Amino acid sequence: MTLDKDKGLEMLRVMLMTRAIEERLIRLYHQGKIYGGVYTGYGQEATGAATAALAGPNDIFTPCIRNLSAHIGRGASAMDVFRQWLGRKDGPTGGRDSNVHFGSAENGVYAMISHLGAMIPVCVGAVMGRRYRGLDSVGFAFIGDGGTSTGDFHEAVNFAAVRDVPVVIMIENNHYAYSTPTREQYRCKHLVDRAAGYGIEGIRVDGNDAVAMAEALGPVVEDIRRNPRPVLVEADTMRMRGHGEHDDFSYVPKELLDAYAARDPIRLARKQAADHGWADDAAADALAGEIQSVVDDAYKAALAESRPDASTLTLGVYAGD
Amino acid sequence: MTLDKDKGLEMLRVMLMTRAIEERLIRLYHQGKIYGGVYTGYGQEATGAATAALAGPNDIFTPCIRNLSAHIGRGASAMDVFRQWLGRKDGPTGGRDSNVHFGSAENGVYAMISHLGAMIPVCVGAVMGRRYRGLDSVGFAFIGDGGTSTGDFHEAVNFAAVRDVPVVIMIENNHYAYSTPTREQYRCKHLVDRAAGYGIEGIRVDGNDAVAMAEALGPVVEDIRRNPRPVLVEADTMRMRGHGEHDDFSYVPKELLDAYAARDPIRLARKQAADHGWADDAAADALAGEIQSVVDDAYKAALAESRPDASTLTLGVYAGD
Amino acid sequence: MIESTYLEGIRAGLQAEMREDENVILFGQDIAAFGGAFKVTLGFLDEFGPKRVFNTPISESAMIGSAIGMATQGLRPVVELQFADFGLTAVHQIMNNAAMTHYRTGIPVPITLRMPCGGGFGGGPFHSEELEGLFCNMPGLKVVYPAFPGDARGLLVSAIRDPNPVIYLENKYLYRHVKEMIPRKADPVPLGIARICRTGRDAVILTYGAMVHESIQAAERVAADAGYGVMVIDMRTLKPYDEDTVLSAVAACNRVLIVHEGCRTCGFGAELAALVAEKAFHLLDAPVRRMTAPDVPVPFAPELEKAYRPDADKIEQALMELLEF
Amino acid sequence: MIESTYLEGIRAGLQAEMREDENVILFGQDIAAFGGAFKVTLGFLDEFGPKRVFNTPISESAMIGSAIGMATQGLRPVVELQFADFGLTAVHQIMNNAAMTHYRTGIPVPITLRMPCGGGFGGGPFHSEELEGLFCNMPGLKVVYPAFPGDARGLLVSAIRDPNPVIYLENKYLYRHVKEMIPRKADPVPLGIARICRTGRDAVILTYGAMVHESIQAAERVAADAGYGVMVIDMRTLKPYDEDTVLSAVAACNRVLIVHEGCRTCGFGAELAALVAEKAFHLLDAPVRRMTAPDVPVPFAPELEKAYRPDADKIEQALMELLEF
Ligand SMILES: Cc1ncc(C[n+]2csc(CCOP(=O)(O)OP(=O)(O)O)c2C)c(N)n1
Ligand SMILES: Cc1ncc(C[n+]2csc(CCOP(=O)(O)OP(=O)(O)O)c2C)c(N)n1
Ligand SMILES: [Mg+2]
Ligand SMILES: [Mg+2]
Repeated sequence: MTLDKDKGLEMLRVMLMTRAIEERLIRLYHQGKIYGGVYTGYGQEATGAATAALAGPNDIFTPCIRNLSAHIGRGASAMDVFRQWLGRKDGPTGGRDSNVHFGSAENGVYAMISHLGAMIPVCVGAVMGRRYRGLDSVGFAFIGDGGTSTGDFHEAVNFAAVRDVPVVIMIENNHYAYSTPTREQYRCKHLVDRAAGYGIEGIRVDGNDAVAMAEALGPVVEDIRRNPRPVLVEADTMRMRGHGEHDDFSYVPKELLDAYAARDPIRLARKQAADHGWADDAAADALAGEIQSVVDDAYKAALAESRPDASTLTLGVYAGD
Repeated sequence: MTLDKDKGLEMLRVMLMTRAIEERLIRLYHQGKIYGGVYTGYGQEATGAATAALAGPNDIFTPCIRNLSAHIGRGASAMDVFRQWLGRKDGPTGGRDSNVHFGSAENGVYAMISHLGAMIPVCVGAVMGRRYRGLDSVGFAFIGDGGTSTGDFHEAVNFAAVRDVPVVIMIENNHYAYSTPTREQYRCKHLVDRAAGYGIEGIRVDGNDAVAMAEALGPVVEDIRRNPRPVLVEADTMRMRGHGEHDDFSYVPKELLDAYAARDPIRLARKQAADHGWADDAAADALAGEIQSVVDDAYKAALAESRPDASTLTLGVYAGD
Repeated sequence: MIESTYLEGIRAGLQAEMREDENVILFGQDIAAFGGAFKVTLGFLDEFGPKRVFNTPISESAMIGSAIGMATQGLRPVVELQFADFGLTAVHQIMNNAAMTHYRTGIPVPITLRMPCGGGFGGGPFHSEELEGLFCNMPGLKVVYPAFPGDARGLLVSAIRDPNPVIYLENKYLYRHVKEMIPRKADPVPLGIARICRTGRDAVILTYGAMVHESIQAAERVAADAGYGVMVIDMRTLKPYDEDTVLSAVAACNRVLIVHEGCRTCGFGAELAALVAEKAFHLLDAPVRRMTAPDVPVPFAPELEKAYRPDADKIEQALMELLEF
Repeated sequence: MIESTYLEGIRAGLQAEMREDENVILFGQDIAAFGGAFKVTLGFLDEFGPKRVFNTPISESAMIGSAIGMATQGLRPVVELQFADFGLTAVHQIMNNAAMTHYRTGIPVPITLRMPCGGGFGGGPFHSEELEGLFCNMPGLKVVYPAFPGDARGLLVSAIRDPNPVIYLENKYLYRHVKEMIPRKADPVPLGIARICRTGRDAVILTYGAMVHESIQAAERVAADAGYGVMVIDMRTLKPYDEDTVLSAVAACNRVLIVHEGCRTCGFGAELAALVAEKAFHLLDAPVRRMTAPDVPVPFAPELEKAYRPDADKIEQALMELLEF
């Protein structure tokens, strides 16, 4: 599959927006202006951008910690994101849940719970639910290298395989789970080696190259849409910052960071946009500038919004009450 | 590896003893003389017999529902077994736990909990514990085809692989999990296809042929003893009765049962014993006869023993109290 | 009116809702052609077809997690756990995922988890557990526990229609041990409303599940033998529970015995005793009493299990002590 | 005497026992070179080496299940959960496997599960949970919950030496918020014995964890402002709990306030209220009162979490109502 200009530019926009928001969040954290921790997907923006570019209106996403780009790709605005991080009353979780734990029913994006792996079966079930109702739906379930060690990962992938549910299990192998390197996490060569054990296809992709990913996965997604079954994807990428901003990630060798810094997904996407004639440097700069001001405005607007009212604490524990 | 006469006969003894005990249990169930259900490993006696034949004194076993032969192979007596099934005070669990839920600290055999998969990490940890203390220990963790779908199976196998723990994960694929056929349980071709996903070796064996299993696995067990790592074994076998004796297993096609009936592990072992010159038919009959009277006597003796005293109900919830 | 066992009540409730609403679907281990370990869903595959009734691998977390996904996309999945005990492999899905989603996101999660529970038949430690104490401590869950065939049906109908995750505890001992005449039509029994099974003014027993029947028996014996009138209240819904009925009963009777089959410490009886102590202190003529199983795994041997499990004899004795305090 | 934070107390207890007994080993996610998410075990890898201190994959069930295997072969494993919340993926290992093995087989399972818990810092629903209500309902577990640095050390020493599975709850808010002078030597603090933190005869507060500090503050305020003497009892061990100390305190004070940070229904406060209602009914001058969080997931935003979590202000108000009943 060859990507068209619209998709190419859309991916670039998603990545730029994601980066701009997260840079702001990082700054806010170090200024002491964020309540709680800050966790980003810095350097991993391509996976969410590429999968969102392949997804249709009824598709389901269950993003993990590092997948702000998936949220943005599915339609989350900078405003939604800041409202969430600032715990605003009108944000996606109304201040009840924190940071990356938000979603959007309209966008088919689920708000993750923290227990790693636990959202994969939710993704599988949501796709089953939509398909039961006759909708053409495919799922995109994100998980880290560390998250593949959970029982939930195994149960859910096997369940999807047995029930023929079209879900892309997107493993973002970013070399570390918090401080734990992959050699203390698993012993197979590549995590896609697990695919055979579920009787499904496994595909390795360069997780920093959105264009290549979209081109490689496009036909696969179309195929599982028609012939429903899960597929396991392992995207090689790198967490370019600490687990959270409190973490100096001194346990990561500098050479490894340097190697991936040289392959920054946004730099690469800009180069590809130029090469394909979708946007030259000036056009990309202009886009980045526009996005930056959307992000700046959104932050300011969210900051001015109200916080949740303590009197609402016990409302909505149950639906329908 | 070629098996010697001692081991060959020992395996035959274990299987005959297992069969004799379970036939008695089956009869007792249908006579209404057993409290609770009866679950046997009828037709699956070879796996426990073969692994026990390969095991050393410090090895660890975590048997499942169908592995009475592993208990017997590790030294459980018919008396232990009947005391357990009859809930006798002096039985392995003193009437506190039921039927197959017993073990023996001296024999390195653990009393399973019901939650499928949950004993695999226990096996892994027990081997780690023994090796930490300088003992030469290998583990044998049994699990059914159905049990491989649990999160615990995955976590434990991966954990053992990462920590280099020598454990034989013995999957007994007997085609059904209760009424559920394997096609509703997994979609890989063979369950050993999962081995690669853990970076470990996978071996398929004929689970009804104890001699062939012992010969195939012998070198593997010796090797992992020296170069510690787990190995995944899939033994093809068949549950020749219902899930429990209450179950008429009418969901199993007759042809399938017939095919495995023709490959009954005990009939095969007797033939091999004769072929190898370990025991001719008359000698095997004599052995079976001896075992039968041991079993009959044990049952009678256990039946005469006392039941637990209600006043002990709350004792021993905590150790050291 | 038709005669129905408890098990038939469950089956009828499930069937009624599946006929009513095609978004009700059912899955679990061995529940399709086989009809489930207890045969509750026998015939369902034929009637409703393989899209609505299917088997799953032995993967409780995937079962419950996928039910959450389906429920948030318009279905009303009913998941059968083979035994409640095995639900403990997926507590994070029940508590953190199913029960907290609405509070966090405003999206309802209408799932019903059918959990066969309780002992009395030699099931041993892992097939007899009573887990309501745990579930009632999880914010966002509803917990239902019928004692009678009609309630089994009507509460299941309500559980399935409820927009929240509902733990539907079904007592295995009662499956075939209780029968009653019930109307043909499967009307819902509202959640959160207790049932007064027996009236009386000398003491009240607060209970649920199999212990309702043991309590009624005990109450009848103290009536016959000593002329006392003992009210028996079947809580039916444990979360949210029916505070009003409990407090009115305490006001009327002034003596309270709480009975349940599960462990004592932090069990649901502790909650009821705390409620009474907080809100009806001045109405009591004697200390609240709990008659529960001890903090012990459910033992297998009949001698031990009999000692473990409350029954009419033990309840009668506790009642007499309470009445003569 | 040395000054120690709560976190340092935990570290010191762990270190003392690891020095004492080479069968004490430690594992969990990120606990080796990195020292754990909260840096409790920083330096342990260097001191004790990779055989005794190692990282694990993100596999709570394998971690706890393997600890059971080790413990039954002579080791005394201490498992660090990154957050207590994640232990909910392995409840069957904790409850059905670890806690029931001794009763079933007579084989002791000396494991210690370190579980950072509690809120007050914007952790949101999945990094702030208080789970003692659940654990106390599981037969065969011990549950420990220190409030002070010295107790954190001494109770951990006892937990590790105890031949049973012990849930060791450590309150994250207290890690760096409390300091005290403690002796150099890490003597064990016995399990099952509550601590009287403050004396008084007008009312008693039964509490534990972070709420001990809030309660002491509230007690001091009512002393200063209204002249009341309020006893504060830190339960320290929740299972088995110290019935004697509680009952003596009730006898002395006649008014009881129970305070905890976790949810209300079937929480540990329900158990304490039930105990008092059963055994000290005649000693009460006012109904027992529970001051707990509501049955709500722990919310993230500070406004909401402040409303959610009991604190000195709320406790003071409840105390005044109780004292003036
Ligand atoms: C079941 C569970 N155990 C532990 C944690 C704590 N935890 C949060 S993130 C994390 C590391 C995740 O690593 P990985 O899956 O590789 O994702 P990454 O952070 O690298 O994107 C851990 C251990 C958790 N969230 N869930
Ligand atoms: C976690 C869990 N879920 C459900 C069950 C109920 N159960 C007991 S045995 C069984 C089928 C087991 O099948 P398999 O693993 O293939 O073993 P087999 O009986 O064929 O030897 C089931 C579902 C259980 N024991 N544990
Ligand atoms: Mg990672
Ligand atoms: Mg099987």
